[in-house]
Amino acid sequence: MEEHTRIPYSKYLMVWFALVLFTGVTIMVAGLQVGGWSTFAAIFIAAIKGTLVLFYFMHLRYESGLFKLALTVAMLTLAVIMALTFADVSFR
Amino acid sequence: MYGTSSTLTGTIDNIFLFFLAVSVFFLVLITGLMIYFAVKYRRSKHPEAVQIEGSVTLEVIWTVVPVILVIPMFWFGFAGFRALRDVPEDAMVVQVTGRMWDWSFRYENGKETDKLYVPVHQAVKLVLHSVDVNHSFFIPAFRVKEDVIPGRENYLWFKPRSTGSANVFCAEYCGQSHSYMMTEVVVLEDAEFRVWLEQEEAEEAGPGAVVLMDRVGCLSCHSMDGTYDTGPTFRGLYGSTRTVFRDGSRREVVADEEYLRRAILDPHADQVVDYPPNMPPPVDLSEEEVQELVEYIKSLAGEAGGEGVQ
Amino acid sequence: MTAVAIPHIEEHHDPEGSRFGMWLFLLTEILLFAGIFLLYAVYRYQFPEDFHYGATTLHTLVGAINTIILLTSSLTMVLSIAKLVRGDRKGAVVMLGATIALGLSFLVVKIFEWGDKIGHGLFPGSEELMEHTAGENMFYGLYFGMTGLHALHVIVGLGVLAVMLYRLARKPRMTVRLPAPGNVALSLASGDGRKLWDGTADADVDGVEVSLTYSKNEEMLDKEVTRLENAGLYWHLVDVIWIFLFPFLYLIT
Amino acid sequence: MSHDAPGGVVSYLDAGKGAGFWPWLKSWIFTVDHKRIGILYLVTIMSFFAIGVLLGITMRLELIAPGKTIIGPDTYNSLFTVHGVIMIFLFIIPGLPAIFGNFFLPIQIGARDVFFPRINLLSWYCYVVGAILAVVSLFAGGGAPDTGWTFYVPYAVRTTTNVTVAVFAAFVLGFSSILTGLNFVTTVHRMRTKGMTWFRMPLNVWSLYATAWIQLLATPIIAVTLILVMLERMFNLGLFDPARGGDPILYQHLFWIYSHPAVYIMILPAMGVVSEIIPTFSHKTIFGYRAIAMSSLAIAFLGYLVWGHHMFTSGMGDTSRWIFSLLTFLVAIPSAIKVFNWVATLYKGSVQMEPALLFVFGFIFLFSIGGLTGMMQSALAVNIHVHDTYFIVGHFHYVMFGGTGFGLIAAVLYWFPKMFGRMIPRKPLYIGFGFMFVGFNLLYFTMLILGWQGMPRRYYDYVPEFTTGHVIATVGSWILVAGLLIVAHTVLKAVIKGEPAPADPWGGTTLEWKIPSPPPHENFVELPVIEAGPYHRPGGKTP
Ligand code: HEA
Ligand code: HEA
Ligand code: HEC
Ligand code: CUA
Ligand SMILES: [Cu+2]
Repeated sequence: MEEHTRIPYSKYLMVWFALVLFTGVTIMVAGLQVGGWSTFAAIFIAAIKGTLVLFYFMHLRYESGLFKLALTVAMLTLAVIMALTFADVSFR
Repeated sequence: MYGTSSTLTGTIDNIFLFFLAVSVFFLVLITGLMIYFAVKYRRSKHPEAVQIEGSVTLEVIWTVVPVILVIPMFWFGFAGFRALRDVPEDAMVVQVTGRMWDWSFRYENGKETDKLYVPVHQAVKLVLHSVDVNHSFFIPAFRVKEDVIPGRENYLWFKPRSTGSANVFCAEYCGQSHSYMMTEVVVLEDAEFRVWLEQEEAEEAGPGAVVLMDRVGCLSCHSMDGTYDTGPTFRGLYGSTRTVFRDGSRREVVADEEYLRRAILDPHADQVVDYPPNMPPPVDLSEEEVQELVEYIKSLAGEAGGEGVQ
Repeated sequence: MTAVAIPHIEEHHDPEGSRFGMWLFLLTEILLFAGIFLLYAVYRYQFPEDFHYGATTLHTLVGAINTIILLTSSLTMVLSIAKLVRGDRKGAVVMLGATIALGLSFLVVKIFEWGDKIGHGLFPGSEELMEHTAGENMFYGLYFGMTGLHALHVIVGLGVLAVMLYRLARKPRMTVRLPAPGNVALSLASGDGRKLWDGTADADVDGVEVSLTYSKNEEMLDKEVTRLENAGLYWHLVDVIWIFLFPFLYLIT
Repeated sequence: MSHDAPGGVVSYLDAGKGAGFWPWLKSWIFTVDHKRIGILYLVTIMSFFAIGVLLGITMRLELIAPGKTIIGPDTYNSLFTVHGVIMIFLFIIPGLPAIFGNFFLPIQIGARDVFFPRINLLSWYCYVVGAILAVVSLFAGGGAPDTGWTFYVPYAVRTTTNVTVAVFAAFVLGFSSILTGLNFVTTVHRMRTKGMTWFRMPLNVWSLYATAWIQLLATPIIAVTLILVMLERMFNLGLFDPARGGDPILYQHLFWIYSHPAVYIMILPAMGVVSEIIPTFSHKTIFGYRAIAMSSLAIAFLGYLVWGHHMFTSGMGDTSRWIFSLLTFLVAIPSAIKVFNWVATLYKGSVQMEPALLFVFGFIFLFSIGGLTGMMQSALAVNIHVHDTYFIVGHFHYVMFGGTGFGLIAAVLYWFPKMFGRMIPRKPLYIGFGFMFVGFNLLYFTMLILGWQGMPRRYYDYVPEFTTGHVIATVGSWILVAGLLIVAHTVLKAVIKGEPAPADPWGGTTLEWKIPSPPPHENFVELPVIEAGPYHRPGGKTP
């Protein structure tokens, strides 16, 4: 089965541990009540966690550039939708 | 075609004509060349094609020229639009309410009508409200339109240039009688308008309740003569037995005074079978007015046994 | 005209290609949620205070537990694939079973959480909510809409995993029925013609049924791995979406 | 009748024949052959198209005079809704990609099938289920939906008609569209034959590839939007309910985030077809291959940035109105590039006016009118006046029907010999085109004028000023349909009675003309190896 990537179990465990850790961190940061930063921190941490899952659990790291490009295109689409909708909502 | 016009009618027509000219130019160019080539190089006359892969110069030209052309096109549209949105300071404000399916207008002095009367050469700002679904306030003669969205206050403005009258349409689909949701804008001389504004609604004849019903819009859905309409007719309603859904179950109730009151104040409490649940709750009806409506509906009783279930 | 059999489409096995297809599908799922995230962003922008308040009414602990459950299920999922890649079918089945169990517990927690809110009259269109502010109405509408849509994906994911579990756990088995009246002699030969076994059936039969159980060869297992990987990708995506839902609904204050 | 191709290869049409009715039927409805799936789509889509046309004609009949002519307002409102839903979701969005994309995309890149043949069949079943649901919504429960194809809230949440079912139908159809898109992207990436580099792909493939990306990236948004409408109706979610703080304009954003890119799902494949037909019938390589290929991607990308032009009067913020207007003007440029390149291809060609090319000429003319009126609508000042009037109705029939519709007919005429192994007689097609062209312009140009005069759309009844225009339009619709009937009759007759077609009746250069007509199962006996560009002809530069 040469086609399928083999990754040591230990790596998966480490990633899982990091995910749980970040979950704790994000709850703590939310508890700190740091105002506007808390939104930013929550999104930032969620993005790190999401990236970890995408890159390690979902093997994106080991896939060809095409996969990453496709994901980037989708993310860009999302950004465009948000930006242009807010061009309306925030200037009404 | 139009009985009157606004200060911006001409501006917008000119912008349109500019677009029309550009369009005709390109359409004729493209179609002309296409037909010319097809005839000139038809196979019987030109059996061997010359293989031409392309030309960078041409590609650049026909990319850059439209890009440049498009900028003034945008700009004209934008400039005209700014004029349509910048309301002059001295504009007279009229509150417009759209509901399924008619319009009503309220002036600064509290006067309410179902036709829009405005003085000539006076900027008018319309503030648009909806009590139910989306509508759109459209005066073709003035080239203005803005949607009327529940929960929002959109606006538009215009300044009539001559006296006369023109159609007002609802341009956003809003249900069964969308195409009948129209009225008129009447442009009067300034003095004439002022007299009109101070007048009591004398010209609207009929018993007070009928005027009231017309004003608050009941009559756009209910008839008084037994004909079928969006809502049940008022004729013979009082005292008859109605089949309604109450709290999701079907039951028979007698239309007494209490029932009528509830039907008006909380239209969805009793849902008459075979009618859509689209009766809007009343907008600022005073207690006396509700009583007046109920009394009037009572007075229409007994003339027929209700039109029954359609 | 004689019947002509349709030749079988040449099975091309291209794991990278099928993974790419799966990824494309996942992108559409991301954008599906993007639509509702867009609503969230706008309403949050319009009603920041109410969203703050709304978040405090949700139980952070319950949300955190569910987060850990899903994260762990992602781990077992990926371990299941890793085991299958190494040829350990049993280990893969165990891990997959664990993933499904964790997924189910996520749903159970979710049901209790919803039940609690509904018990307090906090659900879209409730009379209780009607008395609250517009922003709170939007918050709870989004809470139920987003977690509901997510739960739906969990359920679909569990379905897919269950199918995979069935495929992996069962012994592959093939049954053929052969009609043959009267006494029957059976013989079994291997693919290259070596005789393996001989026998006769008693007296009167109208046919025989032959069943084979076999273990999968390398190539078949390889295809199972591709399938399991794709199922796993879907499951992880459900996890990724929750990773964003959790802070958006429970934490951001 | 047999289509045995030379060398004893059996055509895809004949495989599985002769074993009785049920096996034959099964060999079709359970097929995973991309060509057969294309034919399945052809039959189903055309049937729904016929229904859509019938509804259109009924509307025109009603509108011939003010007041009630044949039907009441409720019926009329359902008619334009169902006409719109059928034409958009059941006809024009799946139309070209699902029929001709399925049939020719694998052949044109030298593949034996699409990457996921079974998913391909699944996508057809999604289409059928969606279509059945759409039909159910007409008759079940509260009556046919009456919201317009845009399902604007709050009306779509309030009305008692069958909106939920119709919306669910559109949702399922969206699935079908996503699956097709996913299949095409993967196929193009993984299954090009040896030597088929990106810039040796036929332009039709480029168009379908760009389309497939839009299908993937835009369709999920409409899916979630429709889910929300369903939740709103069933569980009173309240996210769009203004009484509870919801914002109906956000619904419009979500709807058009999909539905504007969707108009390019409709037109791009037709542009691909045009880019095939013009080189073939002028015996010439295409002018500006790369420019056309890249403009397809540019349209796909820019198409995502302009949805707000459908909402210029909605009460959207003034800032976003001008942003969207500016962006909309930009999206016209790649279309312009294509049109110029097509015309340039004819220059010094050897042009043979076959019916397919005639319809392409029709396409270019009508699409240009549609596109240019689109430009007028993107100008803010003009849009305010023409929005939601018959001007818009005129615009989109010009682009959708004059563009994609004529493109689709051209595709049928062009590829028919390949698909069915038969030729279509020319003469009736020329006559049919004449009728269609005249009828079309009478019908829809009049609508443009009516719209400018202020006739709002979705109107059951109208003020007497507009009567003349409506009469002309209705008469035009009869002429148009007469032309359509001539064309359809000719085509249908040719399925059975047409002369047998050679492998390459037109002198085409792309791969489908190098295999027998109709193609054998699995297309190629041996996969071809590509050494030149798709439109390369002797005398052209070496690739
Ligand atoms: C096939 C479908 C299709 C296509 C391709 C288009 C193409 C375009 N559309 Fe259209 N449109 C629709 C289908 C389509 N549209 C539909 C269905 C609606 C109504 C929906 C509803 O409300 O129900 C609509 C509505 C619509 C509106 C909203 C109107 C309103 O409701 O107020 C606008 C506004 O900007 C618009 C603009 C455009 C533009 C700028 C293009 C451009 O892409 C056109 C580009 C093409 C050209 C410009 C022509 C070719 C070029 C030349 C001839 C060269 C010369 C050109 C230049 C110098 C620039 N369209
Ligand atoms: C592809 C899309 C498409 C097509 C083809 C048509 C075709 C027709 N449309 Fe269309 N129409 C829409 C899409 C389309 N429509 C949409 C989206 C709306 C908006 C709905 C809404 O408001 O919600 C609309 C709305 C609409 C209205 C406005 C209703 C209103 O606002 O009140 C009217 C009014 O007359 C109308 C009329 C017609 C007529 C008479 C036809 C036809 O009947 C004309 C006759 C058709 C032909 C002659 C077909 C030509 C033949 C082919 C293309 C294929 C031939 C193939 C082979 C032979 C193999 N339509
Ligand atoms: C948009 C259309 C519409 C408007 C405007 C409207 N109604 Fe109705 N009305 C209905 C419909 C539909 C029903 C039947 C369904 C129901 O009970 O809600 C109804 C029911 C009623 C009933 C109960 C009738 C019966 O048969 O039992 C009364 C009384 C009534 N309306 C009074 C009024 C009054 C007074 C007004 C004006 C303030 C008004 N309506 C405005 C649509 C309307
Ligand atoms: Cu009100 Cu249409
Ligand atoms: Cu658009």
